Amino acid sequence: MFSQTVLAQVIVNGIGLSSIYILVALGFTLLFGIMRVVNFAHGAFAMLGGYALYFVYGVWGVPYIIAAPAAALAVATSALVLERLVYRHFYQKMFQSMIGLLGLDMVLMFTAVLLWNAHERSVPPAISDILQIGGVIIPADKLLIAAVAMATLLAFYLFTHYTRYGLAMRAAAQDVEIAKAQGVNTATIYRLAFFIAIFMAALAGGFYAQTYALSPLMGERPLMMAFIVVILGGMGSIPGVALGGLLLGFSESFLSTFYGGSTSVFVSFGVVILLLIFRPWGLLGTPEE
Amino acid sequence: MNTRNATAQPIETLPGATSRTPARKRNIVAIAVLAGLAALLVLPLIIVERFALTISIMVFITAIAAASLHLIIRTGHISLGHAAFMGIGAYVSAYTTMKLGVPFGLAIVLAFAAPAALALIIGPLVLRLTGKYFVLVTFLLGEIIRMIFVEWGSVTGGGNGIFGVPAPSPVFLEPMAFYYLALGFAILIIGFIARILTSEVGRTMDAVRESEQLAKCSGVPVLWLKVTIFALGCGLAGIAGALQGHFLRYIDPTSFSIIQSLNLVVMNVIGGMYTLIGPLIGTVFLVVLPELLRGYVELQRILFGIIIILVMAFFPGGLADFGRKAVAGLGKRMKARGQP
Amino acid sequence: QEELKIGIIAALSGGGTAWGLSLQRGVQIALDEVNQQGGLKVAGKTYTLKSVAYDDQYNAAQARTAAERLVNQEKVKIIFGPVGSPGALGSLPVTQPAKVLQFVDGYAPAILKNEWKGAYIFRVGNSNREFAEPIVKWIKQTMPEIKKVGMIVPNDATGQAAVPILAEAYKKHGYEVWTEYYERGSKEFTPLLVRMMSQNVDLFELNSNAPGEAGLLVKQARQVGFKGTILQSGGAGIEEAIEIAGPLAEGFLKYDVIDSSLPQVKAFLDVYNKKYSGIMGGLAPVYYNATHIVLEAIRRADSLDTSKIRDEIEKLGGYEAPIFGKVIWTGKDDYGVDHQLFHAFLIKEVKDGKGIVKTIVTSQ
Amino acid sequence: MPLLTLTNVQVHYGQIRGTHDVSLSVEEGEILALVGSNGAGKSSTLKAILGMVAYPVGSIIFNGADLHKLQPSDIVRLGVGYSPEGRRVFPQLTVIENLRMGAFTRPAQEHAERIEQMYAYFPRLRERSGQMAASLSGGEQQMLAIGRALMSRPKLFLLDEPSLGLAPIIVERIGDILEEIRQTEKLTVILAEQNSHWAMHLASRAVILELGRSIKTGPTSELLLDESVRSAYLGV
Amino acid sequence: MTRLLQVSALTRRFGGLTAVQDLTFDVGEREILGIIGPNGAGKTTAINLVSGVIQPSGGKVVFGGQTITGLPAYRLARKGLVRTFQSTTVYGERSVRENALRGAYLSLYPGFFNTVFNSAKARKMRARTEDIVDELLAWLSLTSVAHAAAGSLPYGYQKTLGLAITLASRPRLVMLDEPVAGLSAEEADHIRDTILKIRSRGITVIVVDHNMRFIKGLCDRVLVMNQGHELAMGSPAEVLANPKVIEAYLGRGHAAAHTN
Ligand SMILES: Nc1ncnc2c1ncn2[C@@H]1O[C@H](COP(=O)(O)OP(=O)(O)OP(=O)(O)O)[C@@H](O)[C@H]1O
Ligand SMILES: Nc1ncnc2c1ncn2[C@@H]1O[C@H](COP(=O)(O)OP(=O)(O)OP(=O)(O)O)[C@@H](O)[C@H]1O
Ligand SMILES: CC(C)C[C@H](N)C(=O)O
Ligand SMILES: [Mg+2]
Ligand SMILES: [Mg+2]
Repeated sequence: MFSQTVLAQVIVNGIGLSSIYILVALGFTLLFGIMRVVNFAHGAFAMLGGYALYFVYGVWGVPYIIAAPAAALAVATSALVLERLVYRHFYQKMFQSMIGLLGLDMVLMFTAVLLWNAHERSVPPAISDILQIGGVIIPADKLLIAAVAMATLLAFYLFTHYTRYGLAMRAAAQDVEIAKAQGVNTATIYRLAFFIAIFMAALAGGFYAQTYALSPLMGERPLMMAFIVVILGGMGSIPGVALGGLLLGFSESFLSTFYGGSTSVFVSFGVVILLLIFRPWGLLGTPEE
Repeated sequence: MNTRNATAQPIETLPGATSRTPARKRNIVAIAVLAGLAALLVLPLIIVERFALTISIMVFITAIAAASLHLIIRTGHISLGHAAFMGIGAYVSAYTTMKLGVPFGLAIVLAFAAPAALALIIGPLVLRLTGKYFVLVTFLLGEIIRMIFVEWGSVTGGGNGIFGVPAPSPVFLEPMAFYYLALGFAILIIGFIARILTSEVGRTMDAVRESEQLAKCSGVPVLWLKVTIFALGCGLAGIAGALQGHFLRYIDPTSFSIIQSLNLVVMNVIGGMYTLIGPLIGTVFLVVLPELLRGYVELQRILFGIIIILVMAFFPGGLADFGRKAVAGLGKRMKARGQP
Repeated sequence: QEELKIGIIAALSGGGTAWGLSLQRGVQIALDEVNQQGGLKVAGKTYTLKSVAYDDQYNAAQARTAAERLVNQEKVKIIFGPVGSPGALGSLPVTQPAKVLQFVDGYAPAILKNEWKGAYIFRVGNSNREFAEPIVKWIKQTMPEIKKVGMIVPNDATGQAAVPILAEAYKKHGYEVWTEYYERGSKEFTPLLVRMMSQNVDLFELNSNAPGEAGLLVKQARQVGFKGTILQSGGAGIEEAIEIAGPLAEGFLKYDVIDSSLPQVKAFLDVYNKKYSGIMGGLAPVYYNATHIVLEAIRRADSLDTSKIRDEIEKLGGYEAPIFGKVIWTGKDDYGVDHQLFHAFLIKEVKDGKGIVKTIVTSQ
Repeated sequence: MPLLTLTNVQVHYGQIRGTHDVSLSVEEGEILALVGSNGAGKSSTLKAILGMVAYPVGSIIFNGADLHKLQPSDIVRLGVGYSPEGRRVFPQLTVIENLRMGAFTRPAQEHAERIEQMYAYFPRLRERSGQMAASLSGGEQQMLAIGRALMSRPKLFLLDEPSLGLAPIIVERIGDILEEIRQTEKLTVILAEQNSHWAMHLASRAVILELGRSIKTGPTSELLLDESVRSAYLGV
Repeated sequence: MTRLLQVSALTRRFGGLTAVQDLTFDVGEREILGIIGPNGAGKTTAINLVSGVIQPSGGKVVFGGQTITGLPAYRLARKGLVRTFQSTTVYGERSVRENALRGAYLSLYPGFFNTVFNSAKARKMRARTEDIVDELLAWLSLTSVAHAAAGSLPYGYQKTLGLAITLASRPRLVMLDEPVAGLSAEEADHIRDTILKIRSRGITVIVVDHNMRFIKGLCDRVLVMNQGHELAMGSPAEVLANPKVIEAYLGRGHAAAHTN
């Protein structure tokens, strides 16, 4: 069972899983970190990203390179309406946001059911090549996703740590009033962060729908994974998201290959609990007062 | 000294902030509670419709669960795995009555003891975690417990659950009888919780939630207190689970999943998190509202979602808070009218 | 004209939404048909049929309240659904003592085998008991080279109820069977598939997976290089699986319930596609069929008394139902009561992205 | 013409009034002390200038511009720097990031030089430059808050209780620093202080607030001799 | 004179930084000890170590003859050792009286079952505690604001309330971190008088502050810390005249009475 090709396969699968988790979790952590909003509708935006890609790429046949970002952009832009209508009531209100956005999640999900029915569909693959390197089988689309995840992660880190607006976002996350007193227009910052977060969710949702399947309820699992990854890594920490995503992706791949599906869930949930008991503020998070 | 007093601005007195509730207000509350209970007692005699009874029974059972979660929330921890503890109670009581022939009364005691014991064991570990970390860990714990319900087929019946859980006694096959049973349990348990919250224990719980450090410095054994309350809350949830099992006569893992846990949290937040009336209002809201919407088939979830958004956006303190403000506003207006 | 309310309990939210919607639509199309023809005549009166659909969120407690409301408030005598064991088992304690007829689909044996002896409940779709045996026999005949079977199973009520029966059938015919359970909702099966492939299975059996998952399993199995046969016994709706697996679905064999080349099926499909968009779920024809069976029984009983209708339903054997043809009731041996519909089914093979009928299995 | 003029400003926090009637003006390049006991409205006045609280009554004119309708972020851009009461550094940003936040409205190429200047004023900050602000001692955080506000090269500097929690030697240093910047950059300062001794000695003029009203204004040299001021605010 | 608190060789490191190093001092019964020193000298850290809020890397703390090193804060509170925090800490949304009652947890709490079932014992204890607390509020001139929300009070009142919460637990030793920071000269005097009154009840006090006028008028002895070490120790007059202290802490302008 522990042959080299199987092991290599485990690693390939681990990378694929981790990439998706990281992509979904990034936007989630951004919203939480900056606006203290627990975006339980995050999965729904991923779902909308899936449908957007389905139409832009699958139905209208726009070239993939343009279609993928354009679909996410479309979702993020139209989501700005929801920012005005819904989200702004929930900034800096953790519990209220959690419940209120659960409501939004329901609204989006079941509107999608009304519009597009509950059945599953597929988004045509961007590249359907299957590479085979020394017995290890690598679907090329997984490589693409891994590359995008890595690039996004890096861009994200650089943005929040080395640009003015990134820094301002983090500052606003900690003390809105004082951030304003430094000349930061927080309404703009919020809208920017919201836009980026939804863009990422929609992008990730597109990939997710493409790799797996598209349906109105498809967002639930990515949402759950994002929730775990983000808290495990330490709320608001970008390297934490990377580490949490890798840990979860690889343990799922490894454990389910060698010990089966249920064991995998038991063990990886158990491990997350233990990790948090020993590091109560997440792997790379900072303890708060 | 004189400048100090002179500069002090008019100081706002918070309602409920005083430690001794004024006797008049206490009387009003007592009368309201008694009137409510009396109404609940005669209700089945007026409305004999079985459906209304069923809904009422579910409200009572769910209210017990939501109030038991409220107890934990009052120490500053939101558990997202509470339904799993309900489930433990349900399975323990179903198993012991069906397989071991234990009488209902004892089964209820066991349904309390089992989840409480588990909570006592894990409490000291997980209650060190703050806020969202506790939320995540209880979520994962709840899922693990649910997965045990699914996997441990020989005892739990696996995914297909246990069908034919007996009624507490044949009398209780009649919804009317079960109504009074559930009502009795709800009064006892929620009354007990109310008692805790208004006693020194409750005062200390509020202190711990508002400033753990300050409470510690006053000598409060914070962890010990939290563990006790957590165990108590989980145990009471177990009773609610057991009642649900004996009422529906069927239990399965989907009844105790994250969705149910989340519902219990929603009830607390929608109703108002920091007053016991909150989860009770929330329970009625969450059990009854879907009934009103049930007929809208494909639209019902959308309407339900919109209502939740509206409530949370415009009454962030929950419906209880809204109610209090409305009453206060009304009182003020009436007083104003009374003045020349 | 009077109105006759027909109850529907279906998952319209939560995990079983796709099933619930197709159930509701199947029933609705049948009712619409009757109404267009002037309604249902019973005991000299003509009734317009009106459906009242309530959501059970694929959950026992909700199914219970929905049933309670349909039975005691809406006063319906006939309920279609729910689909899935939790809802079905949750609603029984309400419908059976009240003598309300219920037509469910869900694999748990307790649905028919219970303290009421299945008095007023019928299962209107094949369950594994009905089709496992014939399928295994067919495999044995057509693909003698297959020795070992692998199954990846959702760890929920459906999987746990269906797979033991299926595995037993395979073992009885001398096959080696490897099974692995996964948590409902997972989408990445590659690790499990890698695990399965190291067992050298010849036949990958998709059993009771929902169509979407079945499609994903096919796709991912081919992507990791599985070369053997893939077959699904059970579940309904091959189109959805093809949609998900795309070109990788070629050669996939699947149990199905409708043969769209038959004229009466085609007619139904036309109506469905006119009324609803998207791919049709497999339960729509099952419930369209069931509704017609029930309405026919009412006509024959010429009464709205549920006991009389039930007796007529039981006697309906041989009636030509619109989708599945001749009605056959079975189940006495397994459940103690003949309330299980046995209907003809097909095995289809995917060729050029279409499900082509490979064989039709009628009765043993 | 004064750099800043407040006329009859009345600050509201919902129902509660923060100030009732504050009028004052500041000339370019001067240090003005705002003196008053607890709750007199010193902080509220500073927050009103920055646009952080509502003042339905009154007007504030800075450098010829009416600040009434402006957002805090715009007012900062006009050249107002603010060091809040109670420090309020960004706890999860490092010391150097806090400083860079202070220069949010300034072009990036200026930052390095200005940061060096702050380090020279407060060497302790240089030692702690990579540390999270939350782990600084109380006084270190106060230095950081002042440094952060100076990063934006303000024309007008609003300092709320800067001496709070600082060692006497640092309080003294802050006086020197303010004086130095006042001379090199023509900085104008409004200093709200409980430590009236220090404030009155540092400032050239003072405004006395009582019960949310500005009741006295004048050169500190005169006020220091005023008997009522001495007994009420200097504890002598 | 028995030494109520003995601290020896107390050390605490944060990563590479040693915030408190080999600190040794003691406090006698009914003494008022001041701790002063430059910002970041380790004063707050020292108090955190003694009061069990953080754990020491080394050293020993003996209180009333018992070693208490590293015990959690609530255990120390039961032994009579209580502290306040550098920023005001009150339960902002609660009434003043409720705040004080919460501070009285130790004497108020008659056990879980007694309180939940409101036994005679619980009622008696409650009545007694309420009397004690009311007396305490009167003594600290807080009665007039007893029913106001603590957070809405002026800063000076909040500081006094902080003291009331501490006293409600009937401590033997209280440690106060910057009790007069942000208070006017007059208010500082008021707090000073209150602390002297507290001492007159037999309570020992350790106080950290940067207000020299306050320290001078209050303390029996003063410990000066610098970079985690002891720099000087002695009577206020001695210490404030010490050139090392002037250089590191007070500054040359000290004589100009810039501190209030
Ligand atoms: N956020 C707020 N909400 C409600 N009232 C407030 C708020 N901030 C200040 N106040 C009230 O406004 C009045 C003036 O307060 P302000 O903080 O301006 O006084 P101050 O002179 O700065 O006092 P201190 O010396 O204590 O800082 C006080 O009565 C205070 O209670
Ligand atoms: N958690 C921590 N991590 C890293 N360094 C810390 C931590 N806590 C304190 N320090 C450092 O330890 C030193 C001593 O801090 P402490 O708070 O004890 O000073 P202090 O004497 O109370 O100063 P102040 O008078 O300014 O309040 C400071 O330099 C501070 O930066
Ligand atoms: C026919 C199927 C949709 C039934 C369902 N899978 C169940 O038992 O539970
Ligand atoms: Mg102030
Ligand atoms: Mg300090």
